[in-house]
Amino acid sequence: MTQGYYGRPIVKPPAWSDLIPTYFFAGGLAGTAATLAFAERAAKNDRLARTLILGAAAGCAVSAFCLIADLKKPERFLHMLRVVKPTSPMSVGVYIFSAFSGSVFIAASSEVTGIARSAGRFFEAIAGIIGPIMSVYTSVLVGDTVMPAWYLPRKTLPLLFAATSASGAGAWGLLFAPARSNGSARRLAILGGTAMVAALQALHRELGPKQAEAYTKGEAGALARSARVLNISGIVCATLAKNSNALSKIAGALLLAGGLTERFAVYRAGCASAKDPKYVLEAQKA
Amino acid sequence: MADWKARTEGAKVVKSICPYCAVGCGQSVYVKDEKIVQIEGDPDSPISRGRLCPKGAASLSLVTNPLREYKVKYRRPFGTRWEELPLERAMEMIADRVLETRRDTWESTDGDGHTLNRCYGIAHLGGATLDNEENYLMKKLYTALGVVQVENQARI
Amino acid sequence: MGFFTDTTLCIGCKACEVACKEWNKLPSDGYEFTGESYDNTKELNGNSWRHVAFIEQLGQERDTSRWLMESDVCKHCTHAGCLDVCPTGAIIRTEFGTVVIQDDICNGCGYCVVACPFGVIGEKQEDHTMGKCTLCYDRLKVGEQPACAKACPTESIQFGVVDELRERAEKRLANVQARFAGAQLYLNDPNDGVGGGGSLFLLLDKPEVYGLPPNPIVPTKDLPLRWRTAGIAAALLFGAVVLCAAVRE
Amino acid sequence: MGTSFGRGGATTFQQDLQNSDCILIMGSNMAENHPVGFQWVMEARERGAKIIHVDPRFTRTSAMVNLHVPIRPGTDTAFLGAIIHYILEHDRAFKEYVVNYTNAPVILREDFKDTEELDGFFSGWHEDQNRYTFESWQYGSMDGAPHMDKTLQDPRCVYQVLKRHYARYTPETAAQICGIDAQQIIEVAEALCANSGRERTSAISYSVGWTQHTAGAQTIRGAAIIQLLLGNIGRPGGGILALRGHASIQGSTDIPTLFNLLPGYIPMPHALAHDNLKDFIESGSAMAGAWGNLDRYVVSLLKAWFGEHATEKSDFCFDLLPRINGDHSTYRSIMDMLDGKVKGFFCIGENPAVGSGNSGLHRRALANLEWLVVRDFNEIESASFWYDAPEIESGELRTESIKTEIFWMPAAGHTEKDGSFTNTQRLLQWRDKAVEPQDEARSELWFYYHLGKRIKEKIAQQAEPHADPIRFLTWEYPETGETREPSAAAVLREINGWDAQGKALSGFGELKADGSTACGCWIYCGCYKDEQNQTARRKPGSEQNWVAPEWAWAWPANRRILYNRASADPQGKPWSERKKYVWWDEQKSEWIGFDTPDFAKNKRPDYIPPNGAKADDAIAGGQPFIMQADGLGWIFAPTGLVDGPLPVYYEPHESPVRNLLYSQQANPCRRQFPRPFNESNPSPSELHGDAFPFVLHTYRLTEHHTAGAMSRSVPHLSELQPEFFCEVSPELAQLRGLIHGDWATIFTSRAVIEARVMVTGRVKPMILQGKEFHSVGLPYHWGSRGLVTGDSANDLLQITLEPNAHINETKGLTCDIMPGRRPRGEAVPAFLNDVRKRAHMDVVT
Repeated sequence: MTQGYYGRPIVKPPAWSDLIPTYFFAGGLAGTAATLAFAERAAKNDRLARTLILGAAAGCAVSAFCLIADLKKPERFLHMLRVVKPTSPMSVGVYIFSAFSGSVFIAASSEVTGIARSAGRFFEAIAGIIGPIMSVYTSVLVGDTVMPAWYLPRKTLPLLFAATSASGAGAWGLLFAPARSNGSARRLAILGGTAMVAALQALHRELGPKQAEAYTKGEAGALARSARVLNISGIVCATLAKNSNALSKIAGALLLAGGLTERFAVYRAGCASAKDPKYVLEAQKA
Repeated sequence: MADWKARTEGAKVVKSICPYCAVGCGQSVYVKDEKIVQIEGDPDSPISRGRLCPKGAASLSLVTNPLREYKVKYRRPFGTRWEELPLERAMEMIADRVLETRRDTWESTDGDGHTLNRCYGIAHLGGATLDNEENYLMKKLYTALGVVQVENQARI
Repeated sequence: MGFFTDTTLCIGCKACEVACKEWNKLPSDGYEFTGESYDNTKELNGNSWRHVAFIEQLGQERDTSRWLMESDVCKHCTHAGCLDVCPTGAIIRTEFGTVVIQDDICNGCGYCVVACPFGVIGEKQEDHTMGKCTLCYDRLKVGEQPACAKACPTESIQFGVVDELRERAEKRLANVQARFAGAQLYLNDPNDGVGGGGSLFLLLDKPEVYGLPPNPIVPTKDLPLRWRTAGIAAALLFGAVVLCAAVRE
Repeated sequence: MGTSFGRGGATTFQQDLQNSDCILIMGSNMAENHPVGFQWVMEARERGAKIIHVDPRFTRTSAMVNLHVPIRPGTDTAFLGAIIHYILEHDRAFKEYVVNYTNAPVILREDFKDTEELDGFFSGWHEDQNRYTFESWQYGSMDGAPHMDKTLQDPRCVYQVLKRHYARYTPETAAQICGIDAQQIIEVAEALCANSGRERTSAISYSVGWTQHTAGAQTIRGAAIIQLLLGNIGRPGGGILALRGHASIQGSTDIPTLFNLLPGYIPMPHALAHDNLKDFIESGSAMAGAWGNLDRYVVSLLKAWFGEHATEKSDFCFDLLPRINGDHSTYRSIMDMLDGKVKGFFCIGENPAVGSGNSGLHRRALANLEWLVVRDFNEIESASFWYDAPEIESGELRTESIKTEIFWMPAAGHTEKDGSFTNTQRLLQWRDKAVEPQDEARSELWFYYHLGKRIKEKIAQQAEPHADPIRFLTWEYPETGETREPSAAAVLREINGWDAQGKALSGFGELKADGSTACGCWIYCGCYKDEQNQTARRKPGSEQNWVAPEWAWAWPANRRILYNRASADPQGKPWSERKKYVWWDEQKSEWIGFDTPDFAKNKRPDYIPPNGAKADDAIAGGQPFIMQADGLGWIFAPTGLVDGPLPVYYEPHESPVRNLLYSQQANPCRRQFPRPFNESNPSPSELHGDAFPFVLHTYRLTEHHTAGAMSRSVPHLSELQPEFFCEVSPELAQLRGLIHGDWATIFTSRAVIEARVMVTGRVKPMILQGKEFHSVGLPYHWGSRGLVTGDSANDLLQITLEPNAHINETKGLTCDIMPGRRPRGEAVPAFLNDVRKRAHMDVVT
């Protein structure tokens, strides 16, 4: 029997395009990449730091494009800056993103041009500190909706977002830095990838079997399964990749793909939990 | 929402009656710059008390509907397309057709010599959304022409 | 100000839908036959701000057979998710206590769409901003009632001051309970998950039968908690990065 | 209603339904088709009145009422008969009302024979001519008062005849005919009885669910008999409300564009009966009652039309009027078009190519004209048939071979012209022009006025045979504006009429037969009283009592409840305080109350007409039905109907079952047009009577308007009901393999169409005479043009007419249905040939 009103959604799935999960991925990667860049700079590993700060810049560029292009009225992007709304994670996020990406761009420009190096380093440090917030705030953004698959995993969703970001940043290092200097990236990739797999399991537990179906069934489920294969393969490769440029690159590519796929899986799970009214009804059972 | 002001503000209100069913709901027609900007229920009407059904509520869309046409169209016998025809010319041609058919199909008496005095070759079918005054002129003109097959929606 | 929609009086004529579209100049939302009783509007969205739901409950016993009809609309929640999350300030609470999207400020980010526990908001075809019932804010400004309430032939849609409507709704419920099985009020409780609606409903069956959430909760209710857990996750992430950088093999 | 009470209009007004204690809605889907009027039913319901809906379908009306009874389409007469049976059997009539205000005590002639005696026929039947002669139905004595037995005991009095006539209409028998439980009939009957009498009143409202049947007029008569027996006519909360579907459909019968009437229900002169004005008036006027003054109405009408030429010497130009000599209804005209006798056709705001029964036949008729004028907002199907009719698609008609010359002309909308509509409660309401029509769009008033002017000019210039009626016709109306629009107010003033000095008349009482007054429609006389357009009066309803007499103007004489003298007892006192309306004030010596009394204002309740009194003077003070010659409500109708003085149940023309009550299957007087493309599906007792096993009925939806010209062009309405669908029960769906949301093909021997399938529990199978039967419901709004398109349900229908009103039977015919889409193109005629062959109808005669 169909539930609710002719099986029609009770809440509306996002009217967003795939630019938004892409943004979640790119923004998350950028955030953690900046933090690792900052840490590596402190550890005097300039080679890796350079790769990572440029990675953060690339992530920010993709993010900015995604954010603006997805607006139904892109020319009105600046309307976001009319107000500061603490109740709106998107409003807060716009300022986080602005501060973060501004810092990243200054740091990256300085890195590339060699101009104003100390200022560059200063903003790299700022970006490195904001980075984790940049990586995780999107979990608040999606959590603050009525999509049961996003709303309900209050504890585990931020962890999943953090793990995916860590894996992504590490993977970026694996992919674009030489094996001899990518050690911390490799460790972060392995840690992040493993955490991602674990966090998803925890998220399923937090949701319970009925709500977890949003993540395990349908397109979201298929994406999640692919992500899992990619991630585990990536972790294995990364573990074996010590000092191997080729394996590093393969591991990086696998984990990047795995992280992106994971983001889409989460996104689709949110949509699925809106489209079928059973999730809302289950969640709101008296 | 650049303009928060109701577009009926300052409009002229013309009192009307809904053209759909026979409940006879009162309508207020809001006119600005010779254009109708809104039609809604007339709260003064003791029958409808300002309310309207979906059709009545759509009356503005009815009189401005996207399929509405404002020029005479003419299809000649055996023609395969519509042609343009000025209104005055159309009126002239219709008057000629009426008189010609009237001459051709006039019946003075029936077979037994009873008076008929009529034109049998013309018939009329009218909708029931026509005004009393219109029905009156129609019936008057047709009767003078001898046309008896004057009918309307009521029969249908 | 708000609505009290009394479904015991609704004849399913859809005058509210049409009156709303005529006044607000909303386009038609496609010509698609759904087969879902007489409902071809399907849902509230950016182009349809009133939606009449039809539920056929026709068993073998003719006596218990009924055909429920309900005109749905934006709830103008006391705690409005859409308003909370709107990043541009396009969504405001007006002097009438209603929740309105200003279409010249809205940039179409769509966050309000996913923050509404009732699935009310959608994209407006005409200008790609987000749209929903304004409770005819422009009409209220000149002392007119909303177009839907004015048109409703049977006073199923009543417009007024929310507190008075609440009282009226309670009275009405007491009056019809004996006549209509399953009669219940919806969104009349200021202590519910959205702080009570600016639109109240008298329903004849469970809310979900009409496609309404049984226990709607404004998503921002958990916001502080979410920021806290996100903060912890961010700290962990920072720690992990530092750890990975610190460990030298 | 004209026959039963004297006037062909609703006896009450919509707002008064709020005072009803019980409302029976039957043959009408009021909530869907008159939603705003339905508010008054809801008011009554909320005040505790019992609301009953008797209708084949479970509609939005049924959803709102206390009791829904789903009868088989076309069996209303049997259902109402069972209620009459119940009232008589249990002696529940309102005796004091019945004895004094109805013709129940009248003693009938010895040679009158009822259907009880002649198995379904009354006396006077002529088998060879398929018609009745009416002598034996007349009252026993018409010299002076008819013979009466006020004890109602005489076996030949109407009451006793009625009792015998309805003896066989037991709830049990009717239940078998209608496909319901006897208990349901008893519940309805009991509700009506319990809510009638001195203290309480019940109302009945109906619509085309009654009229579009071969027993249409007799069904309404059934309701009239119930309301007279229960004493509900002329009283607040009582009455019979005919719900009309179009803004001015009442107006278009009052000022008729109907072949058999002149304005104000004056009959058209008949070739065989009316040689001159004197003949005409003598045969048409009654000794007593308002029709006693027919001469005044006719002469004033002729004065209005022929002005100075209408003199006593010229017999007031009576001879210039054309004569009818049979049926000239629109269906007859269609047949004459097909036969080439009618050559020119005006189709004005009407869409027969979709809206008329057997629309395919109408389209073929249009394709056989010499010229056609279509006036509408949009290019409707009746204007586009020559290139997009289904018959073009099937190859049966070819554009290049259609000779019809077509003038399509843009019409002005209701906001673009002044004028009045007469609504369902006889209320004339004026509309003011809001804006000028665009471009070449013009009002019909403009069109006919200027057409008339041109024709007059042409005739003045050239010798024209039979020119006098046109030459003499008064045709002077003030013109305004650039378009030279004639003044609608001036036309309304002519309808109202004027006296010898040219002053507007105040009421039809002022009309004269000597040619000193002119009046275009006597029943509308008074609508321009005191030179004021009374129809434009707009005193807000909130500032008046519920009758709102100062809002617009109702005919006759601004009366809102007709025959309201009956709201008082014979002595002139209200029957009860609760139901007082109009009563005799002894001190003022006049009738007073909430409404204009429908009675001579100063006629005492105990007035007895002197010998030789005429017209209204011949009506006694205790006789409320002032239009009838006897002043009484007619339970038995001695004249006025061609198919019987009492209602008789016959099966619809096409039916799945045999008539249980009489061996006569269908109304013997119904008018048939057997010809190709108008074949009848066989019915039981005929061979292969089960070839079309399902009952078909057509209807309307709230979201659309009739043939769709005024709704399929409107986006906000089209989206609400975008596609043509058929409603079937889950049982029929299973039987025929129909899938919800998919397509079905529906066919009769005339046509085949397709529709989306709506399987719904709102439709239930019927048990008739122990067997299960199914129905297929079709809303008929779609056609080939508009924002949303679809096949036309009316294509399926057949033309067979009710004999009194010449209205087509559109509900309760038979059909068949199968899953999937219909054949297309040339496969259509082949398919239909096959269908007819299978039904053994291959020989068309």
